[in-house]
Amino acid sequence: MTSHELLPLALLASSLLPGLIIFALPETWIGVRTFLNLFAAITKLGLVALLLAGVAAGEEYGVRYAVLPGLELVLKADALGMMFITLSAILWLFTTLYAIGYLEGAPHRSRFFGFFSLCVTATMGIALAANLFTFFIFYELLTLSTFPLVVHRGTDKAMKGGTIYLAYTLIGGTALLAGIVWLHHLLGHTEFAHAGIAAALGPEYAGQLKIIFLLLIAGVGVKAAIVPLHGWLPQAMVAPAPVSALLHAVAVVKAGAFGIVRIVYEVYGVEFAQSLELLYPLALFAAVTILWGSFRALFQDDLKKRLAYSTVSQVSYIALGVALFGPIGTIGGLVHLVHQGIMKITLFFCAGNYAETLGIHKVSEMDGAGRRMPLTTLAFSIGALGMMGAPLTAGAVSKAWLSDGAAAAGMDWAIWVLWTSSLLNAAYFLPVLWRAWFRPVPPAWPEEHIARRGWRETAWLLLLPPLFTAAATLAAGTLSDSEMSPLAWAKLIAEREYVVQGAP
Amino acid sequence: MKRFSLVVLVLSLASAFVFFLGGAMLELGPTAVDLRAPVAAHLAESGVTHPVTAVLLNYRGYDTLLEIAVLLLALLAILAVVGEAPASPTRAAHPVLQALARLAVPLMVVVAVYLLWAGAFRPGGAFQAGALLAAAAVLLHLVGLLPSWSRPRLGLRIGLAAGFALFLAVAAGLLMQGSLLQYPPAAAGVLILLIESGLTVSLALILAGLFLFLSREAEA
Amino acid sequence: MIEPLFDPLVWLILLPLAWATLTFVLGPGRGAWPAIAGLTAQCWLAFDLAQKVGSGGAANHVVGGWGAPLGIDLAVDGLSAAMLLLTQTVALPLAIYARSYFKSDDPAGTWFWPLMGFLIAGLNALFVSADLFNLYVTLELVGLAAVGLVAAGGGAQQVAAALRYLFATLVGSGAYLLGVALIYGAYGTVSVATLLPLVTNDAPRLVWIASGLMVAGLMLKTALFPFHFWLPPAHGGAPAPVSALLSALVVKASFYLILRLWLGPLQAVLPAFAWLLALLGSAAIFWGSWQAIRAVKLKRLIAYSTVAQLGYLFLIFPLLAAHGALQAGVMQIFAHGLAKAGMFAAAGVLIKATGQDTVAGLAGAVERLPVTMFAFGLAGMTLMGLPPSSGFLAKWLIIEVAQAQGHWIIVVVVLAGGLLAAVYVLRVLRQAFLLTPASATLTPVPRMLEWSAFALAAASVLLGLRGVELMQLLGAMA
Amino acid sequence: MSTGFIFALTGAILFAAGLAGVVLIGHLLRRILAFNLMGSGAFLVLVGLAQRHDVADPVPQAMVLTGIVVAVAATALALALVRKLHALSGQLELPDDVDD
Repeated sequence: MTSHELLPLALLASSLLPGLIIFALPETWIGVRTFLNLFAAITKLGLVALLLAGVAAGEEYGVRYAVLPGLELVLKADALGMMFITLSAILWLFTTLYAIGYLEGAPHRSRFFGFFSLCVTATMGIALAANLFTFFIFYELLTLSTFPLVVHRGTDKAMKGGTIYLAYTLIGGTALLAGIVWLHHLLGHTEFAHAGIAAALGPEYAGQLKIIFLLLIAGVGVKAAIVPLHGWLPQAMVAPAPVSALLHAVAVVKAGAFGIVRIVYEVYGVEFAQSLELLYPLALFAAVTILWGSFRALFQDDLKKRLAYSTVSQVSYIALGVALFGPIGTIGGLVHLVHQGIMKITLFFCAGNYAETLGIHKVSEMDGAGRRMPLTTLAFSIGALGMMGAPLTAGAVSKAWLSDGAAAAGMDWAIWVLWTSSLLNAAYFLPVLWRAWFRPVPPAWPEEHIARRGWRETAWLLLLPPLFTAAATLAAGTLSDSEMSPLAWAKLIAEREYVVQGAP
Repeated sequence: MKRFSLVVLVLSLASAFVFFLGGAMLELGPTAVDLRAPVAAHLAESGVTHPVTAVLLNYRGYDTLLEIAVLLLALLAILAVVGEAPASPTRAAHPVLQALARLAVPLMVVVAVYLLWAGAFRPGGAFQAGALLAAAAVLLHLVGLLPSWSRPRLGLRIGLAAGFALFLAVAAGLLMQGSLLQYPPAAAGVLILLIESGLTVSLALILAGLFLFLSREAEA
Repeated sequence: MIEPLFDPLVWLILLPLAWATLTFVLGPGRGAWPAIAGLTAQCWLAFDLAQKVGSGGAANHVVGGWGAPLGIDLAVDGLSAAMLLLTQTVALPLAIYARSYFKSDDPAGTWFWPLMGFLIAGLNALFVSADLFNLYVTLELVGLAAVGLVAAGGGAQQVAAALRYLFATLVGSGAYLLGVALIYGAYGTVSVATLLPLVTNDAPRLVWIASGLMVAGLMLKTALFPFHFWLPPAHGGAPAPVSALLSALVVKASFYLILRLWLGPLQAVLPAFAWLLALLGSAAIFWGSWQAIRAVKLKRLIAYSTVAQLGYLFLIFPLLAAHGALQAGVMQIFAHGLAKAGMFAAAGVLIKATGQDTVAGLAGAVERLPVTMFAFGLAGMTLMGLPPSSGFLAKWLIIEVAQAQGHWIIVVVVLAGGLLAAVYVLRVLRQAFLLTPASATLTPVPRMLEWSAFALAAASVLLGLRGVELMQLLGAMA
Repeated sequence: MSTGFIFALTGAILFAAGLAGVVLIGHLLRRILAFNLMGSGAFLVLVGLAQRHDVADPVPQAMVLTGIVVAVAATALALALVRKLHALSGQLELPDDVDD
């Protein structure tokens, strides 16, 4: 086995093996577990760096393995996958740090971190998958490994949220499977390729391909929380904060969005999808989701639910970018995949901090929180402003490219959608900020768990991750022209997608 | 009413079944394969002269091997079902009955030995002999001369299993001839008699056991 | 050419018969080690045989040296080698499990080892027999051993379940036997190989009746809807190792025989019944799943799940003409065999440890018995057909074959069945993830119980990552 | 119509009657008898049909002998179970199957 085959496998193993070991660890071996968690996360980052350098230089990393005759598991590290992998690996490190602080003294940590590692492994697999079959395997593994995390608290409410989550995702998975098998039957394989593979079939298959597209997008659309398939996401908010952060910023919703990207670009091919008139309805659904999510967020008093509806809305920016025919929209969609991840995880970290430190769960309890927890609230503000698309933040970059993409594709109505969404974002985030910074401190917090010690308004493991990701939000916004920025990488991907096809 | 319609339904289905089956039987012509000729042709090599015994213990001896396994298994299953029960006292029957039984049993044993020996050339064989011996045991039990059996002790277990074990060992040993239960024609007669003798003892014990292990619980 | 003295095919029958007899002589409750040693050797033999069949193709063993139709032939091809492999690999971990499960004073375990030996011998003999009447004897061997195992040491409920099962299995083999009698009447032979060229499309009416009787009898023994009534009490009421053996292996034996007749001597006749069987299979999936969703007791739930999962097997019949359907069926047999054995084993641990036999009594099981619940979850994954389990491969294969032939209805049934399975599996998991109630007690259980359940469940998932060899083995068909 | 055929037809009738009995009769001992009727029917068909034209064929006769032993074994087990059920519950009919 060459190193080019080994590296993708090592990337999976770097979270799978520690995860399996952690399952077996006794609850009280805190030191060993923490060491394993961090060692794994850092090893993974090292592997990601190696792969990134290689992929940028045009190296090919991949491995195949036959499960059944004619049915192969194929892993490949390409530019698009690496984007998702890098995002996941970095945020995994932060979320792990955060979770160690968050769960201090809580029961069942071995189970938690074990499944947590499995989630990350599944996410890596989704990014590395080089055909729909492999994609589906990791996609369903992700569903399964997140369920124990959602119901981690073991309460009736947690069970309800977990059950709804599974009901949506398993039904979605069934649709996805039907589509994949159908396509596999027609083509004999489902391997991703830059120009797409579906175009190889003659025009007489157009009808079937449309139905398959619907099945596939419905399947991944559940995880991407496209309206009307979004109902599970607000319910899954019963999970502990690190899980919400991971679910909403990195693993689950992004897996769905990433699936949309793969299906449109590398299964159908963006031109072929356009010729089948599939992109316009997709854009329409994305637009409806963007508006509906933002609208619903307005009325949520529960902070995490408000963030959840915000996620519903924001993830569809990616779908919208994909559906805008042309490289500029593509770049906007892809870069938002990263940017939304960084911003949303910041917000969830902060929401977790409010709850863990002061017992604040609701927007109406936020009064004066900024004075008691200025650093957390600063990070929260940066994330929220980024979501609105304020200048200097990562959100501004995404929105600019998406708007330009909409204009270039001749879909001017999409620009209006984006603007309306920004206004709605402001309408549901600004009151929160206003309460936190400008309302007086109440006589008592709902439930103060952690006392202030000097500049440390809460445990430092809870404080540092949001500060880092908030800084990253600003960096991605201000340094977007640098060669190392997500934007530069998104451009590279778009170049590869469109150059191969010789389109615009 | 419901019950009545069920009865009518089942009975009419059964009649229809017989009707169709009988009709279909009448349509049959001669069979494509006729085994009577090969059975007779190989009789000399089979070690016995009675064709049914040849089929039972040689041509299709493997069926018989498994059949004995089924019988031993049934006894085992019964032991597992009835479980432990205290040994029950035996009721003595009328002296005349007892005296009759004492007379009959030796006769039955003699007839059993004859049946075993006769199996090679006319109807008879281990199963018939064993059944007769078992009947003798049941008779003795009924007149109060043989107690019911409780948990089988080692000696009885060996006796129950020995016939089957012997058959199995011979079958396996004959693998050296080329395949399972492939008797060399010269030794076939002796080997079959050996197996049949072993089987007679074990079959008698098993069949008696089917009765004697069961009977104790009713008395208890 | 296989050296006859060491022909694994024959030893796979002789060895379990030998250790069954030995453990009987050893006496009540004894014999775990001879059984485990014998099964270990059988595992090796089954692998050896599978390898030989895979490379050298189908093989025969002419019992008695006479040859069919006068004598009885044993025949092994890819399908039977696969079944033998499954039987030995499921039975060995279950034997290890049973050794820890039955305490020395447990009346249910008194004669467990010889009964299990005869059961395994009967199964192995059934898989390789090429003679319709000999198959009847093996069917009875399997059936009586299974009934004995269900009834052993049980109370009134369990004895009643065993009786119900006994009547079902006897009527089933009775119908099969009448079919065999009619076939003998029509052709003068019951040898599979001899019958193969004789039975044609224009066979006499009697042969059609015979085929119907044989298949109906075997359906009853396989507990295909609506003949499933006997299965839930029998499988749900027996001790856990017995339930596992029965659900994983015994019901598969009669299914295997239907498949054998279908692909072999009755191939000209049976396809006429294809859609009827598929229809009943679909009904089994829906009815079994629905009953599992409603079941109160944990083992009842699992037993109804068996009814449902057996339904999938019957969906392959309308597809058998095309390549891939047999593969799908065998993959499902393996998936369900391993997963259901693991699941019943896990349920046995849960019931032993918590003292509760209802689904509702499982609250807190994840906290207190994590290994067992993990095993249950993995087995559940296979039953739901989620990747990367073998159940997923089975689902994939059957959907693909059905799609290729345009039988959309089968695709829909399979996908819906997967979702229903998710409902009843999650019913259990959801309950187990709840916090432990204060009143709960926990009896310690031997670790070997937990880990043998885990090994079976894990195997059902891992097979999903390596199905190539199994599929290649099926390429070696007679 | 040969004697063999008459045997076979009788066998068919016995089988059908036995099957109807197993389905309809609740009393367990009678049900066991009904099952034995079924078995005997099948044996008669096996032997009768094979000799429908002329002299006897030893192969089905041997098969029937095997079959009889198997039937004896099955009957013994069934009787043991019925007695056990009777000892435990005092019933000679199967109770309803309940999941509680």
